[in-house]
Amino acid sequence: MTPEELHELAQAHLEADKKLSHCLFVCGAAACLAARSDAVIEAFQAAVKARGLEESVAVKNAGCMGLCALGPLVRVEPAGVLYQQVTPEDAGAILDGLGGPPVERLVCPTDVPFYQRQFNIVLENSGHIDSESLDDYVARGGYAALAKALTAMTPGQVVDEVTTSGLRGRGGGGYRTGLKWSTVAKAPGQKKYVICNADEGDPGAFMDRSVLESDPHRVLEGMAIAAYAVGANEGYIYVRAEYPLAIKRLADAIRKAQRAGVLGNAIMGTTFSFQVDLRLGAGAFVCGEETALISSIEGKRGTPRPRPPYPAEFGLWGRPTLINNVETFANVPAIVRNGGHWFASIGTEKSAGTKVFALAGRVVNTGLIEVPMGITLREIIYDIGGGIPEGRKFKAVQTGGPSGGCIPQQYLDMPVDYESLAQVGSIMGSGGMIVMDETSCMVDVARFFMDFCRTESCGRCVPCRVGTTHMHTLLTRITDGSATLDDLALLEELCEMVKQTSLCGLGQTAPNPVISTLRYFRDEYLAHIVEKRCPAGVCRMTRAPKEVAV
Amino acid sequence: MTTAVAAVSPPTDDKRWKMVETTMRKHGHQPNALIETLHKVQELFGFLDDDALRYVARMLRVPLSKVYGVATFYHYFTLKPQGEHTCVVCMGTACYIKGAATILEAIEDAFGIAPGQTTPDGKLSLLTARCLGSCGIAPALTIDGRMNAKGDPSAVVESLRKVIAT
Amino acid sequence: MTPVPIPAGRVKTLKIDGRDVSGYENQTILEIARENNIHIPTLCNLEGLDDIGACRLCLVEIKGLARLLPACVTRVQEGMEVLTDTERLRRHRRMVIELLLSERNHVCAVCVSNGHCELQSLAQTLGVNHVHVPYRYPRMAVDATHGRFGVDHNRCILCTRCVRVCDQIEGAHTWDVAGRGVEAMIISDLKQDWGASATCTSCGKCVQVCPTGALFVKGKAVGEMTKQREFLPYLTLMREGEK
Amino acid sequence: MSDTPRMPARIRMGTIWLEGCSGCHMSFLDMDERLIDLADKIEIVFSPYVDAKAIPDNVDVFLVEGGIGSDHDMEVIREIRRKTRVLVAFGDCAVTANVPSMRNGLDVGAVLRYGYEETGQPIQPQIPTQGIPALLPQVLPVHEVVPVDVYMPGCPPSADLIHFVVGEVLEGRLPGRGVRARFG
Repeated sequence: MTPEELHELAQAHLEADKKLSHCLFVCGAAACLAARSDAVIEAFQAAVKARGLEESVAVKNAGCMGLCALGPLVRVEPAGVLYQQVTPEDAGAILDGLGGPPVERLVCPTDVPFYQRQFNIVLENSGHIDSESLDDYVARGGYAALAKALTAMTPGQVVDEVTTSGLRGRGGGGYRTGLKWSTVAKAPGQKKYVICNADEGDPGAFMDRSVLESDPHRVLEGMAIAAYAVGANEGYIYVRAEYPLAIKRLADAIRKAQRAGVLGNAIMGTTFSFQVDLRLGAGAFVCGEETALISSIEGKRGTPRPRPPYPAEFGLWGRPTLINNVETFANVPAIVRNGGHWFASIGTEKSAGTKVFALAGRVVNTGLIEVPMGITLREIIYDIGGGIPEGRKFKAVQTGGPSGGCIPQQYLDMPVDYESLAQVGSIMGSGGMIVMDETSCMVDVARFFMDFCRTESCGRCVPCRVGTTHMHTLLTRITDGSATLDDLALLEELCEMVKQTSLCGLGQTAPNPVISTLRYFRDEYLAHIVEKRCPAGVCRMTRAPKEVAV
Repeated sequence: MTTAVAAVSPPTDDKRWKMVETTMRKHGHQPNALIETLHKVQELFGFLDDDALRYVARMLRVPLSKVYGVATFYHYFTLKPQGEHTCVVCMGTACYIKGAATILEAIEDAFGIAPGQTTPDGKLSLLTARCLGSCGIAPALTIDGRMNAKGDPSAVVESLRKVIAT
Repeated sequence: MTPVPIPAGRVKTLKIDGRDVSGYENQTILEIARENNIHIPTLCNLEGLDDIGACRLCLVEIKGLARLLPACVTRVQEGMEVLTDTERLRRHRRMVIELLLSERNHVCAVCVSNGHCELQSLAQTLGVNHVHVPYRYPRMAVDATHGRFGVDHNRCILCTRCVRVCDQIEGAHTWDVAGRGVEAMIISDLKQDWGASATCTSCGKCVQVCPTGALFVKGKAVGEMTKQREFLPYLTLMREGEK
Repeated sequence: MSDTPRMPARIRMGTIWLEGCSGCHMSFLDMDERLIDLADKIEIVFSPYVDAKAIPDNVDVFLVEGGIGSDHDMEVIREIRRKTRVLVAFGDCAVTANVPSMRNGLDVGAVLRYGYEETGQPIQPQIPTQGIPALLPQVLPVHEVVPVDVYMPGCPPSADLIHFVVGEVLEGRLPGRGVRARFG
């Protein structure tokens, strides 16, 4: 398919859509699927057929529409009506009401902050296209950025555009994407690789899953543009085996893109070729670390190795390799299409663009959101998230997963950007945002993350392997009431040591949840240790000495 | 090298080994296809036994201890046969905050098994996941691959009983 | 092709602990330090085997860098100022030793390697006279099925010297690491009895490179197990010569 | 405990062995003629070497050999700590729990059954319970139960090391990391 044909296809598809009177987008992503949205789709299809509306009403299996807690969600276009908690039985009523006023009892208001405060780049297509349709993606401008890059830009210009955009790695570290690309582009060698890290490992994060399930072509396009920019012809998507739907949609998208000639050999009639293959992760958080991920793609144990040399010079099979995460790649088509300056104008000076967050925990509106950088935590939690349910009191918000920290009340008005989050002892991370109220015990939360880190430690370096185990033991002592103040001192000593001496990021950041909870909630630790009492009432304190037990 | 590969025959004449062989062939029997091949074996047979590991090792020319090292490094792989039905409880942060531990306890109590174990009658295997990526509907769990949203302990135990009875 | 161990490339000058030293650009800080009789403690490192930077004992401070770097895999750079023996490093090194001593069951008094053990001797030189982290006391196995050798997992510190020597020098790859985290352990073949291993050549190199009494020659009493490692740099050199 | 204790002219010393083999006490005696000099400076107020039955108050230095393996050890070590200014973990069993800790990965009941019922050919196999302290689930190093001031590793510590440590304590110094002795 040449760029011209691509354009024609988009036009034709738009024309065809115009012939329809209505289009129903049913969310088929994981959370809504759990609420049996597949049955809803079937019910709509049957109802359309029964009413003989096949020519005028289309039912599409669409991607995430954000409000996961209220699924299954159904969007009706062109009316723009959103329905929540739709059951198969509702299909008839919704169809019969098309053209007229919406079915009131099912309407999910979209003029609320949850939707109004968002700004969609990565999620611009989510819920607006059939996730399995290449045509739908193309009709909304898909692969136009790749066409522009291949026909109107040199690889160097593409790198410059990304550099201008100020895009930073969305996987957690916040490394400048443009700098990474130019390093790989400059690295000597004929053979280079592009890898998409889709091993979304943070417990409490599902941004990448949602993007892959809702808009898989977006990621493929981003990867192809990156490959062109750095001079690679082969790429891998390393995706979690626990995401079967994402795997299926990616595999399907790769096949369709190759058939359409927007991926594979001689893309869009140019001399540029780019082959993409999937590699399945197998349940190892540490494989989110670049060198471990490479080791895993090579079919080995996912143990990290010391850096330098960095993958940009010495990566997959020893070749220069570019690794970015799903959300980073998903930003690229929009940057190339609209220009780096456009992207840089969104967000803050040092943290450009938007960030997708998975909002979960003790908050009214749980789901997926995309907001401009620089928005405050309060706006996210109270305006978009609708606040804390059941009249409870906010205690902390956790960002960055097991490598991040818990941010207390006093920083709610802080802007969300890489630097501010780091300043208060957390990190941007990949986008998990877990809200906690007074029913959460911060020591228990720290113990939860340490349990995660010790089971996910690869076991190669001593501080991480044994240190996380001991820290978990000490935190368990605190939560069962048997700890002393010496144990607390030792815990702090281990935090410092493991942070400074571990081989890779997993170990170096494993103490963060403990450090941040100690920083803001030391009184909770002391209540457990000295008074043998859990203020939140979570810990059972079963080994507390009897004379002081409450 | 090809002769050595040709000399190896599958552990049994089960037709599924042909599909395993197809996966290996797709990757040119390269040692780096190890993880992909193990995924295939587990998908088809439900677990990885010594015979399977030995076969894959010979076919891909990977040392036995390396195959074993890989199979045990990744928690997605299991060396033990699973029960007829599988329940995976998500222990991700959002689910934990919303009481996943209580659900897990209820299942453990009701069926007398700990995570990683299978009931003596081979009906139910209980597993935990670090995150199912369904935090918006926490606490989440899957029963035979089907996602179950906003679980509550007694309801989950009830639906598990139903699944096992069928 | 230039053999890797032979120092090559440009000459770099740097400072280690305030002393002016120089080395080739493909040499590591550890190599240059050793050439200059500056002692940096190591455990997973062994001359003749690839370095993995895992034990973290050889971490050093580099002026202008917040991060500590492992001397065994960090190449020298012009103008580098390296500190190998600061109070911070001493503290971390003691903790590494304590972590290892607490991880499994190291009972020096009844060990074949008592008096010839690298872990024991490092504890002494680094001033670890007790362990203030909690002992784990895991239940570990002893495999005595091999005709000449034994492996006592209680004493294993997972340095993987045995895995590397078996793979890189002997070429048998009988050993590897199974599991992960604190559950990781050294296994032969499909975690079967060592004596039943189809791949083991009984060469004994793994036993000789093991820093503790985890791998030993059968029939040795307490303190009798001394290890011979001269073969390793020698073998490596011969092989490079043949390339 | 880090305060440097000021020692009287003749210090009151206790020694005890808990879960240990008495080897450290033998090594103490290996100081040979140096013991004569020490006798002028030390008064042994409680020890297997002397006849005291109860742990006296106001002990300046206590050398504790052995780990904490029974409920009786637990009581005794707490009493010693209460009555002692400088507590020395004397030898590997006290410092690391050493050989006695080799049962720590096993179940106590199983260890007792194996020892009293399953090995050898006992005539009337039974596990003694009366008048005997109950074993703890695990043998612990002394410092996991009470604070320790000086660690003296070794199995046993050499007479020279014991002489050095006792000498330091007599001078009112806590040697800390200055004790560079080998485990085992």
